[in-house]
Amino acid sequence: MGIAEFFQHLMNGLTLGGIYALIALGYTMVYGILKFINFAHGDILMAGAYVGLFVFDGLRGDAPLGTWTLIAFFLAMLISMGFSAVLGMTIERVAYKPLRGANRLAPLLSAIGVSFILSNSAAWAFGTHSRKFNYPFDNTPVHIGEVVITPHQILILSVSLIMMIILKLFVDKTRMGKAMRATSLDQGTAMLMGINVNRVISMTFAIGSALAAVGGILIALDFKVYATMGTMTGLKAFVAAVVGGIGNISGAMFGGILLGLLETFGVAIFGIPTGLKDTIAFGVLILILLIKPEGLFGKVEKEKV
Amino acid sequence: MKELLTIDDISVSYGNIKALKQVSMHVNEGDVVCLIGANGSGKSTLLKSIMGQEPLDSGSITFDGEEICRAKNAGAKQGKRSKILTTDLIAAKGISLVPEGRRVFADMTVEENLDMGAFLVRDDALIAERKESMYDFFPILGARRRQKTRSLSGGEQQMMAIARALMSGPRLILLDEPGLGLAPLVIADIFEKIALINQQDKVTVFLVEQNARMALRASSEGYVMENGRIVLSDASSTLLENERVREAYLGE
Amino acid sequence: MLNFFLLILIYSGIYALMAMGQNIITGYGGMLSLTQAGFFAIGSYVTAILTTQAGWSFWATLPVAFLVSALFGLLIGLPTLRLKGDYLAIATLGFGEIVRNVLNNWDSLTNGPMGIQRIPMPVILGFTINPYKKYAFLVMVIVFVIIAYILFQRLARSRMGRALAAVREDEIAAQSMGINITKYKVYAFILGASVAGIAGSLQATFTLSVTPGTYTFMVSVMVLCMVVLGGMGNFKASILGAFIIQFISYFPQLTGLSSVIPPQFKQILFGLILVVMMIWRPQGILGREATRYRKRAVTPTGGEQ
Amino acid sequence: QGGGESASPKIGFMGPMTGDYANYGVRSNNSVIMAVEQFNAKGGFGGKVPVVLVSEDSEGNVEKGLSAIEKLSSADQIVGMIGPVLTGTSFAVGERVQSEGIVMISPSATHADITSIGDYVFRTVVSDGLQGEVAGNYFYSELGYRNIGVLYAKNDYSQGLYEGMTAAFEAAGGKVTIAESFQVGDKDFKTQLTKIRSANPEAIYIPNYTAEMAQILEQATQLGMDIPFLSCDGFSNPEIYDLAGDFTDGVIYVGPAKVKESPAYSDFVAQYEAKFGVGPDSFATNAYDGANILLQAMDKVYRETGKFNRAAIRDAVAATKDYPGVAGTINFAENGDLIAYQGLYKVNGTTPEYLGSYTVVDGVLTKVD
Amino acid sequence: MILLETEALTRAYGGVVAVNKVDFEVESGLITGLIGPNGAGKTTLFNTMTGLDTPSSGKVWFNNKEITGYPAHKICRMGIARTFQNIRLFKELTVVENVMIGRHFKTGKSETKGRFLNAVKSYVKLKEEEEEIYEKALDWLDFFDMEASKNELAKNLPYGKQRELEIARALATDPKLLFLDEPAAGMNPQETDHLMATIRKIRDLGVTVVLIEHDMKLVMNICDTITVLNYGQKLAQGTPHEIKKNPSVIEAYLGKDEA
Ligand SMILES: Nc1ncnc2c1ncn2[C@@H]1O[C@H](COP(=O)(O)OP(=O)(O)OP(=O)(O)O)[C@@H](O)[C@H]1O
Ligand SMILES: Nc1ncnc2c1ncn2[C@@H]1O[C@H](COP(=O)(O)OP(=O)(O)OP(=O)(O)O)[C@@H](O)[C@H]1O
Ligand SMILES: [Mg+2]
Ligand SMILES: [Mg+2]
Repeated sequence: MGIAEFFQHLMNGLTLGGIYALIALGYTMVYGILKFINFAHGDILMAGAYVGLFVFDGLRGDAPLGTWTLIAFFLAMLISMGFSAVLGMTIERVAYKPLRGANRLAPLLSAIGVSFILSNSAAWAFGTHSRKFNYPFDNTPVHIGEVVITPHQILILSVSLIMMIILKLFVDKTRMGKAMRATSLDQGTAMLMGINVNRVISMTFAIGSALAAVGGILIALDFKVYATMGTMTGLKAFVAAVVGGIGNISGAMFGGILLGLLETFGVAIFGIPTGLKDTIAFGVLILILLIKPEGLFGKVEKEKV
Repeated sequence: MKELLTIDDISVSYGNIKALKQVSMHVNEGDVVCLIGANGSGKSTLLKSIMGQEPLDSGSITFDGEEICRAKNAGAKQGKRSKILTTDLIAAKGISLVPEGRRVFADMTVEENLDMGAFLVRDDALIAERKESMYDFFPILGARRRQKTRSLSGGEQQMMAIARALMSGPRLILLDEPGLGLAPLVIADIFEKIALINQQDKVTVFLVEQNARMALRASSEGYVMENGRIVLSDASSTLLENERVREAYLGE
Repeated sequence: MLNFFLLILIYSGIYALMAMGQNIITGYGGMLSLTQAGFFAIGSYVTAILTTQAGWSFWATLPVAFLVSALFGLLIGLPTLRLKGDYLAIATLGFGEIVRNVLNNWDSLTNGPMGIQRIPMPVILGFTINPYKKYAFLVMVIVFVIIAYILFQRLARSRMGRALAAVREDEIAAQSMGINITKYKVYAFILGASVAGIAGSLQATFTLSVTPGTYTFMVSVMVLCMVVLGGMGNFKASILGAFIIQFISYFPQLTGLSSVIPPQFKQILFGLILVVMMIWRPQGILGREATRYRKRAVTPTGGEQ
Repeated sequence: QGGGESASPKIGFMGPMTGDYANYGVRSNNSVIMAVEQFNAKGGFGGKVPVVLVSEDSEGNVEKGLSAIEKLSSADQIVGMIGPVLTGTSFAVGERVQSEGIVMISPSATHADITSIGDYVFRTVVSDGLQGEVAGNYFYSELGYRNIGVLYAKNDYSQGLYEGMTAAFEAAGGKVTIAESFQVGDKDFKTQLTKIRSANPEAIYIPNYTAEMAQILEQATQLGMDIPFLSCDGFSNPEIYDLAGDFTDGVIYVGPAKVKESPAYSDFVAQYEAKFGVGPDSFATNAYDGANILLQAMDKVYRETGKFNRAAIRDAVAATKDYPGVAGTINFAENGDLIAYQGLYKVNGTTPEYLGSYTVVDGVLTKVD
Repeated sequence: MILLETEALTRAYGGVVAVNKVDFEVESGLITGLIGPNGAGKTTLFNTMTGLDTPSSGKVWFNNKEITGYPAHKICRMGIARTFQNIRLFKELTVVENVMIGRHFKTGKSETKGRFLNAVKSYVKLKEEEEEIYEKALDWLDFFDMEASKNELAKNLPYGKQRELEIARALATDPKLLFLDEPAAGMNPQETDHLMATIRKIRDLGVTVVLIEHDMKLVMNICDTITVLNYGQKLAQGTPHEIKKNPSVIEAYLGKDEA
């Protein structure tokens, strides 16, 4: 492998990883607090992308690329975030809240049900075809030597990085963040501390879903908008989040990037057929878990008896 | 003297087990009141009910003149809207509980646990000050402040649960067997501390304790519970002399 | 109409086998595994390959399918025992995806995405069990379900069941009671895997053709749904759950509704039923099995952590 | 149920209408719906008996495909069907219809062996065999490529085309120097493209579905690749121009041979777009022809016998002669395969330009018109 | 006879040395007390001896056999059973099921092999075996006067009863040596008295008992010998009488009142 090819793979892997990281961050938010796999997260992401697409196209009209498209994009993003936040909170109210005291798997099933409802409603309402989400900016690739990078790739990476930092600050430094951590550890005791657990959970869903919307829109620029867009990417992002360490924000980011790099380099370096790239990626992730059962960023805490 | 906490004729059940049967009692502001009783008599259930953690079948609980818990449909007839405060709102009224089984946030450090105890306090300087006084009182906690609570010894966790409950600066503190798992010296310290916060900080104390002798000595009023009912109540000093109490709870 | 009805019964039976296997892992052992589809696929492909390429009879392939999937159960069970909760779920999910990925790419053995066709029908004592005719096949499937049920039930009601319950409730206490937790977890995985392998064999001779596309992650999810919906820790419930899930998913076709409503509505309906069922009975329809040592729990919340 | 003889006879459609492949199933189903409505508007069989269409979702897998056919055959008692769309499902369903004696016309199952299942299995799409042969030979002899790269999906359709093309191309003397694959559902192909770029082929063959091809073209451009792209009938879906825009410029693809400026075709496209809001892809076009052939055959049998005998209908379908379909003239070979030529197109900006029709005779590429 | 012995047993967590070169001995047939301030390392010592924690260094001998680093289940099978400071019952199982799990590797008569094949073993035999286990479990419940609540879920028992159930479950493994970690915690004086009697009864059954306890009344009354830990190290060892008098124990642990 030439040096240029190496760096190209690196860049490809990083940006694919950036996409996983972007989704994983939202995933880990909800997952970290409620400890259940919100299967519908990918579908909220999809809903956010559709809303973003419609708003953006509506606002943009026929305007050429320029300041207006950027503003329109930004507005579309905000509206979509708001929409997704409300959607996420509503889903929580209706489908998960009644199951809070129940066994761990009941909300998982409910979430699977919600996922079916969302993705198929979208397919029914918006059709089964993919739609293009036009770039609001000039996405002409930049050449650095033989390595090519698009502005969008840089955007994805920087947004996920910024989101990670903001989230981390939020969870570590704010009262709401503290309340979230306490809620995730023990809801009953959190209430004893005066924490309004219902509100915390609603907030968590709102934030997680708004993040999903951001992810959905940014991904849509590259991957188009379609009803099942959240499923596979969402699942992989979730895997990444867990491998990073459940509920760990830096872990989610890192896990996402790692998965991207694995998918790229796993097959690029060893000359393994590209068809097996998932095998390599999942295989390495399993190995990582076996070596570090708490995830990459999880702390080893043996249970004290 | 003002009644801070009034428990009026409450019943609580788990499925078909009646854990509390028409319990009435009160705690006056500024007092230390203790509740003693055998295993399974319903003491913990009573404390949990005060915190709104167990729904009432009947009766109501009033704190500082305001009803905080009421049986679901009681009062509906009188046209009152059935308002039941959730645990977090009850905590916000100034009641804090040292729960049975400690219920520490195992994955948080000692320091973070104390911070959580002060969740309702918005004054950072005050929080810091309270933390320091907790570390003074429980030096071992100070030494372990950056350690995950999970890895503390049982007694250390118990100390932390007490410290955490004090962090919010409550008006009423409910202690469910605070001496559980503590070394004799530490228990003695804790009872001293209880007296101290009661006198200095004017915190009202409601104490559930197996060590009946110490509890009765530390308190001014005492209640005895058997099978979900209050069977005796009197000044603690009188109870200490009570024949039945001596036999059943003081192990004499 | 009858044929279609019988087909649903046959699929229900095949899935019931998988669900019982999942139940021993998840319902009894308390381990969230998401890989029944992987074992199902392994069983199917063993039968498909051996019958079409080596000319074996279906019956001869059965023990091989059993052993090979049991071996994979051991292979995935042993190392992943280090993992807890959702980390285990992710590792097993990854394993399932790897199986599918490998089947799809190992063209020389599995014929890749085309799959394997013309799998012979099972013959017993000169009588061909023709899957087109359904009756005989249904009887065969029922026999398998009954055998599996009896064996599992006896395991569950003996010390093995209790040991698994102990492992599920508290591993540390279980160890201190002299229970080799590793051994029992691996047993659970091997049992769960091998019965899924048998289900795979049956599936292959029933559909007479196998393609990798059948063994998706969704199959594992559906099997999990059957177990949770029926009731964890209850084999009757798994069988019931398998029937219910199959009937729900074929309900629109059974009633002729499917030709009236848009195709997505079928899936939306499924999702809705899942959500409603979970809210209605989070502990599953039958709940955990009542034994002579334990009356059916009457706790109003049905909570079980 | 009333059986096939009395009342309104039923025909079935089966294809993936939910899940990853939903788009292809839904579009083909649309065509069949349209064909049936038009047929009934004209009065139906013998001018008096309308036909009823029952569409079932195969979800793109064998298990659900089999339950769908069971439902269609046992509950609805269909006399013929259009579909399935995907090759994998078609194998299993084909065996089943063959045993039931239900005629099946697939609009899109391209695997060479499908029609060898039996005499009830037909298709209105050319087999991979032919398409691949035309493609391989055309790339070698007309375009003059000697080494090309391939990026295909690990699904039956894409891999079938890749294998067919490679066989022909290498038989002619060329070499596929690099073949990379990806999994269905993947959206990022940069790894594969980067590998292909490093192998430096003269052109890249991308036999895929629309959405993936749009991604590939866009990402190739992002990677600064300016190697020519070659494609397959999947490219004849006009949606590609919405999704990939200018990136389609210069792509050469093998598609159905189009009767030039056929008014029937443009009518069909216009009606389809008006009715469903999206355009038909080539599979949908094939499905439309397939449905009409089936209906015509049933009509013929009904007019002759007053009944809908399945065997008779099969014979009538097999006897189709020079049927003027919207995708061109349709004849079935002995085995049920479509006898057809392949068209070649070159995209100019976002408009395909017709290069002519080809077939392969004794291994030699022959231009038909 | 020395039943169990440790040699310079040490367990360090990073900087914290929870157990520091402890030589601990258990005489067969006696009740040994283990006391010390909170955080002294008592529970950790139990854990390292029962295989739930691995010692950093040092050795453990049981019945003249070195068992250092053995897995917990193996140690249990050799005849050491224990209870936990933070009660660890199988909460969602019934009381009798909890005790039956204690019989996991024993039937009423003998150790059984080939458990995995139970499913295909004779139905009658399986039934018999279950019956034996059940009866034996009931015996132990009877020992604690708990037969009436045999069908309750363990988590619904009052705290004190849970402690007793834990002991019953441990005894069901037929141990030679029983470790009790604060068995009287959460019991009132009367209940503690009752517990004392029970522990003596257990000793009389031939089971050697080691207990950690902060209730000095219990410790001083029933222990034949006491070991005191402080900051992970052995501070003193002796009869209750000696320990009560020991000034360093008074200073570190007992306080003036108790002494
Ligand atoms: N979650 C529950 N479900 C069912 N029964 C319960 C539950 N919690 C407590 N009980 C029962 O309610 C009664 C009162 O229990 P509670 O815990 O209040 O007693 P207590 O006086 O605090 O006892 P202890 O001194 O052991 O802590 C007991 O009989 C107990 O078995
Ligand atoms: N994983 C760990 N990391 C750091 N320190 C630990 C860890 N586990 C235990 N410790 C420390 O080791 C010391 C001994 O704990 P242990 O539980 O053995 O005390 P103990 O004597 O049983 O106390 P108690 O009477 O309170 O139960 C404690 O100070 C505890 O904080
Ligand atoms: Mg209590
Ligand atoms: Mg301890």
